[in-house]
Amino acid sequence: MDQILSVKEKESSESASYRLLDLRSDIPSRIYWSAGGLFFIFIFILWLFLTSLKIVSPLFLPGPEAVWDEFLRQLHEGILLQDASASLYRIMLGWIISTIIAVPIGILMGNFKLFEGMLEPFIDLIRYMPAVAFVPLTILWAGVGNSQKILILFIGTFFQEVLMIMDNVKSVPRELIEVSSTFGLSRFEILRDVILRYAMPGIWDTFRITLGWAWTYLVVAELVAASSGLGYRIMKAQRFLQTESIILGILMIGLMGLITDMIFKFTYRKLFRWLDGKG
Amino acid sequence: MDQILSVKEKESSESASYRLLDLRSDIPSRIYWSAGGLFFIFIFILWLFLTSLKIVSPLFLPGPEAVWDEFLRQLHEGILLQDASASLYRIMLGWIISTIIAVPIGILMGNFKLFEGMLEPFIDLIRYMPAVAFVPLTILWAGVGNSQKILILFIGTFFQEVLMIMDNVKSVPRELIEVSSTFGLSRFEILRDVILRYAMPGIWDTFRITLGWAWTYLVVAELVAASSGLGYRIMKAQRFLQTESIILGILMIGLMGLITDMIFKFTYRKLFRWLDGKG
Amino acid sequence: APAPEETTKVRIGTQPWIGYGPWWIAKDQGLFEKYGLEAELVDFIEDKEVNAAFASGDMNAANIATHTALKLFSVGLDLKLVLVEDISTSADAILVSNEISSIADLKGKSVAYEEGTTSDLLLNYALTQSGLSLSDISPVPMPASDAGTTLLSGDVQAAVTYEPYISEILKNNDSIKILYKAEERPGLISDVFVVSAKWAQGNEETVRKLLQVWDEALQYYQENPEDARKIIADAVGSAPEDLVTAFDGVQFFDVNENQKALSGDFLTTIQDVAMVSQSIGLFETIPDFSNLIDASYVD
Amino acid sequence: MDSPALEISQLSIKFKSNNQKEITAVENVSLNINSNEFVSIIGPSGCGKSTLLRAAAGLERPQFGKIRVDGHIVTHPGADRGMVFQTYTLFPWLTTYENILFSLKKSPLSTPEKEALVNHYIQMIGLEGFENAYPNQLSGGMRQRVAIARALVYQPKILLMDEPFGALDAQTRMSMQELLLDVWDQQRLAVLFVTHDVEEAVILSDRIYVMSNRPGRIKTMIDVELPRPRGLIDLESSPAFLSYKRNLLDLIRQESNFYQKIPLSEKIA
Amino acid sequence: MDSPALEISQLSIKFKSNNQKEITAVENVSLNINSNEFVSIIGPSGCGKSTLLRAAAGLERPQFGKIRVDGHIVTHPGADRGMVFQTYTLFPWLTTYENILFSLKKSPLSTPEKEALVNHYIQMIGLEGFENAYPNQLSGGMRQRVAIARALVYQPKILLMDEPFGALDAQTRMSMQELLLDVWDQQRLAVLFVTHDVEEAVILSDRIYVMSNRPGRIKTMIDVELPRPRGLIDLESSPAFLSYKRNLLDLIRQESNFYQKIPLSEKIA
Ligand SMILES: Nc1ncnc2c1ncn2[C@@H]1O[C@H](COP(=O)(O)OP(=O)(O)OP(=O)(O)O)[C@@H](O)[C@H]1O
Ligand SMILES: Nc1ncnc2c1ncn2[C@@H]1O[C@H](COP(=O)(O)OP(=O)(O)OP(=O)(O)O)[C@@H](O)[C@H]1O
Ligand SMILES: [Mg+2]
Ligand SMILES: [Mg+2]
Repeated sequence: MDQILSVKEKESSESASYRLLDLRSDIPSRIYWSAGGLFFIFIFILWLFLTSLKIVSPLFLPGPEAVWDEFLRQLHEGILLQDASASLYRIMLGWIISTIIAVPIGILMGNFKLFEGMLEPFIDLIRYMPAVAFVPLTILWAGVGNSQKILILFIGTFFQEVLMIMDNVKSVPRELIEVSSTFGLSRFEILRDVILRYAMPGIWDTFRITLGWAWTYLVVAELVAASSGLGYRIMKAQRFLQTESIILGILMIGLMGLITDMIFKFTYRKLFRWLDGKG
Repeated sequence: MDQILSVKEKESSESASYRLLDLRSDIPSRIYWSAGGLFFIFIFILWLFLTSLKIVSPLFLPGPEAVWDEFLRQLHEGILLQDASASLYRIMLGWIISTIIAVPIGILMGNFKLFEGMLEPFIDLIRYMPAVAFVPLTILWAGVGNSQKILILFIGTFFQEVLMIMDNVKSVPRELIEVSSTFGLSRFEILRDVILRYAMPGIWDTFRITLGWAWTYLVVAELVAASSGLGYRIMKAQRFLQTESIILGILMIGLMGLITDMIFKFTYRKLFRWLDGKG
Repeated sequence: APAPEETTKVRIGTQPWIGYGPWWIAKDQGLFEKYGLEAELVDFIEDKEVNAAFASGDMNAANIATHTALKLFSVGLDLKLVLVEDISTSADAILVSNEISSIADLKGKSVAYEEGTTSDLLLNYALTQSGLSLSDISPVPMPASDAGTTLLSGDVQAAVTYEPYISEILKNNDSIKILYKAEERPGLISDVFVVSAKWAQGNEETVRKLLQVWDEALQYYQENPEDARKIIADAVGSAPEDLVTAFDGVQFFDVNENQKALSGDFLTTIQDVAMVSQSIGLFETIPDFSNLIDASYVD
Repeated sequence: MDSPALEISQLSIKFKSNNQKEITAVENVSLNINSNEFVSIIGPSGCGKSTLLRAAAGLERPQFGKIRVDGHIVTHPGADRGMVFQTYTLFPWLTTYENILFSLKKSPLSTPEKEALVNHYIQMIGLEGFENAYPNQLSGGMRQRVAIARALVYQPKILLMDEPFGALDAQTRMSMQELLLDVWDQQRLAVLFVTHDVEEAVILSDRIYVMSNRPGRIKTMIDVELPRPRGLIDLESSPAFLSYKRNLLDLIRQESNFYQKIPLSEKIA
Repeated sequence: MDSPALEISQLSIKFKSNNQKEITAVENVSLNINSNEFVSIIGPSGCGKSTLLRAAAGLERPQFGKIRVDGHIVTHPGADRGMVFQTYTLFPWLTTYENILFSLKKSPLSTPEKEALVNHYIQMIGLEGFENAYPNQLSGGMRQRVAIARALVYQPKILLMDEPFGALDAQTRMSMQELLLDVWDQQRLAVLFVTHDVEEAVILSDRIYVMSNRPGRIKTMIDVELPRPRGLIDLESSPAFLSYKRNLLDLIRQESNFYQKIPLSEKIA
């Protein structure tokens, strides 16, 4: 007994080091999360170090305290909240419109080879076109109001989204469709009750990813005739070389993107409990 | 016999219509490809119609013939080739540098939870940040030479690429790793000879997709201090209000993106014949 | 002016340029309302965006540089130049690092500037005056907003840009100085107020009122310089003390001065601008500008 | 009603493979099944068993020949034929209860009737207490039971089963066989059952068709004349059972026997 | 050399499930295997058979107890133990030949020796002509043969096999069993064989451990005293064989028998 216990102890202490370095092995979530935290702290200290020792001029990279002051200022003046909400509104609207159109088309393309053959080559060509280049054209087409900004966000997300939803729909196993047809279901019923239900988690993930991309197009969208918005604030700061305001804006966009991302991840777990059989 | 033949005929004629409208059914590749061709022709005719009947002013949307003339002019003057090759060079360099760094980091993150935990939250935050907003900062950091353009392309692709490569690496079935370890292979050998080999097709696909994204960042990259390049040409045309040159530039970028995409798709089929067992 | 019963809506495209400052004064002081106008000042960041917006018909009027007006006219846009707003004296300039002392020194140096803009004009004009051309320097095209930054980072030896960037750059670094200013050819860099011809037809009264607003705002500027400059600085997103040199670098034109200019001086200026514009490739042949200018509103 | 429940005549099915070569999966197969008859098909892997069953379900279109159910030519899948697939085909987002209810979507029954029916079958497959479990929470055997209940609940006349017990362990398999025989007996179903397990075929069937390697044809037909009801454990040591089994094994071994004894070389031993 | 080839003592293995509950997969299992002994483990699905085998291979770390190979405690996978997995584990980018050669990577043999060895095994598993085929071009049975050759070619002392024939059809399965017995006999291997097929266990083994439902413990051990070599077809009708089989089936049925006969309600019949 004594001997066995000692083996057990040896094993468990050894297993701790083993685990960290082993291919694909799980590590305690404590370590997992603190690694992430430590990395953020590391980056922060590096930033502090580079700026406070004047290794980099503040014009090139302002220190964290300058960005923090700018944050407080914008927060205090109410600009920050106003910008964030204006941007969020545009992002959501652009993304929702893109989604409303992309979902049915993606479903058609995923289910019917005819539509896939018809639209895929065209979308393949278009999706590499740069949204920035469309800015003057969108002004000509949609004026300078919110609709122009939303059009840019639409161009930035729609084409990728359609292709991704097509792939989601294609991932439904053929057998599930076949078994439904043996119950006498019509094509429409199969589409609604089987294909869409099965593809939903994948589509939800596509929503998360495309909404994230929409954030990266925000600055381009708010290039023109905006008077608020995080992207607008960045453009404006560029004019006056207010690097701390640029950095703040970039951080804010990253953060907003991360938050919307996390909301989708969270609802995913709530909505699709059946995926890991947790009921 | 007579009766059976007639049944056969009935079936086959019926099956043609059946196929086009049936969920997920394959259609003859002839129909598949011509649907795509017809759609392009449809778009072209729509374009011709809108412009030649002056429903849309040429300043908003120039006709195909104007774009074609512009194409011939730029081709004749040698600008087009020069632009395309300058852009291609930048895209390739930016993408290659991004790839060289993304591949090892993605592999580390995919294999070791420790690295995943350390880097993923950080990358998640950064990847939603807009590349355009980094333009002034990149000038300060990298000057105005090609390195600045490449830095922008890098920022646009790197973070997404790392996460995708991580996922590719994670897709290797645990059993393949385990079986290799029973042959007495070291961790490094398993990484090189099993994990990478298995993940290679996925990684190749990631290459294709990220290179495509690099094209969408071209205009942003060539915003500053470029004197050639498709993105530069578009920016310049925007200032001079030459819509036909803008459209030509956008089309060229779309086309170049499509071509690089197709090259990767083609080499994929050649490199990974084992995937569909064609030897 | 008599208080009107109903208001007319006008959309005016502007950029954060102090030369367009009187419009913000008008906004701040309620001058538009006074004349029964409901004006919306739509703020753009780059020329090309104002151009596109004006071309699309989304703007009834726009504040643009003279050469831009020529360019828009040359591509067939139906617009009327109704007012010269300001000319730049030192608000557009070529900035250099200390070791360069003359335009001739630019030979072989890299120069950052935005193509197709006032900077392009100024640079070309300056080079031509010294017997040089673009091929003698190494051009580094980029948005005017980035040109100064680039000079600061040491990647170029010269940058052509305008206010408020000039002030920002000079404030940040004393190894940089002004080499050449727009006043060397007065009017070369100037701004005008254009209206859509289609819209103006039937809205003649509104155009006239707009010019009266401009005049009155300008008067306010002259009478309350402190206050007026603060309004403008706020609008362009800067602090008044940062813009002192900028304000000194522009010379505004009121309606009276326009009466003279639009029927004399400015016509020759336009020809000069057109020539330099042509040399930078803005258009291939110089069009007939007789239909562009409509001096009837300043009479 | 003289026509058989399911009648397959001169059926041939070809596929195009990746490299455009034609593969004949099923060639000139004819067979009949009467109602309340239990018929099995055995044959080596890849011989076309699944393809044949899928054609009967209306999921593959024959190049030649025809399939009749109660005298009517089959062109589409229909609720007169229930199918249990080789792989798990439960809807992962539905619970046990909902999965079974799902197949009653097109049934004219009232809601309470449907509910009673579903509950009856849940009881029969022994999954009371698992009504609200999702497929991911069930073991392989449990999932296959739900799939069978789902195919039975809408009362098809013909049940098509494609190696339904292939992935189950021995004991679960035996219970499933008993369950199936009881249902078949009580509902007077016509069953077409695909398996590659010789013993299973003998235990369950009235008739066994042996298919040959590709192209899949019918090689032999054997009538199993063992008395019913068959007690599974007692059956296995009965001489009649053993002779059927041996007979079938022999037939099957002719089809494919790759292994030749080779002495290991000196170097290795 | 007195210590057994493989010695498992008081082994317990627990897992954390998704919702952080502990699952005991293997509890207090002890068993020994001598070289040239063929030992099988049977038990219901999910009882921990694979987990036990993986622990023996060094792929799972036990919470308690120890595993010894030739007297040395096992901590990592090693080339002294070959493993054939339940699922296909061929490297899809390597041909038959390359797959088998792959497992010789760490072998001290010269290249010509390796080649001879690989060719020998290819011949033995009857895959001459398929040397350059990729796994995707092989049938399930062929793939499993390659996997076995790959586990044998580097001459491990112990062969761990996790339901290797589970997915094969009857005839391929029989050939594989013959192949395995021959190799085992010639190479004097210690084999630990997991199956849920009672018949297979009796045919192959010297000794059979029956595992109980979760938590997986050893319920019974049965010595199979049938003479070797065992002719597979003749064996199956021998009374001794049948009595072993029946005995095991009885043991297994005690473990799980979900099915209770229920008469169908009036409404349905
Ligand atoms: N959709 C298809 N396209 C091309 N070939 C197919 C298709 N379906 C089946 N085949 C081929 O037809 C043949 C018969 O396949 P089938 O699935 O009917 O065999 P099976 O007897 O059910 O085999 P198993 O016992 O492994 O399930 C195989 O060679 C298979 O590769
Ligand atoms: N990595 C793991 N994490 C959590 N639980 C696991 C893990 N591996 C196995 N289990 C659980 O341990 C139990 C035993 O699993 P194991 O795979 O050993 O069963 P088995 O006897 O091989 O079953 P089968 O016959 O189906 O292959 C099961 O309940 C399984 O869910
Ligand atoms: Mg099958
Ligand atoms: Mg197992």
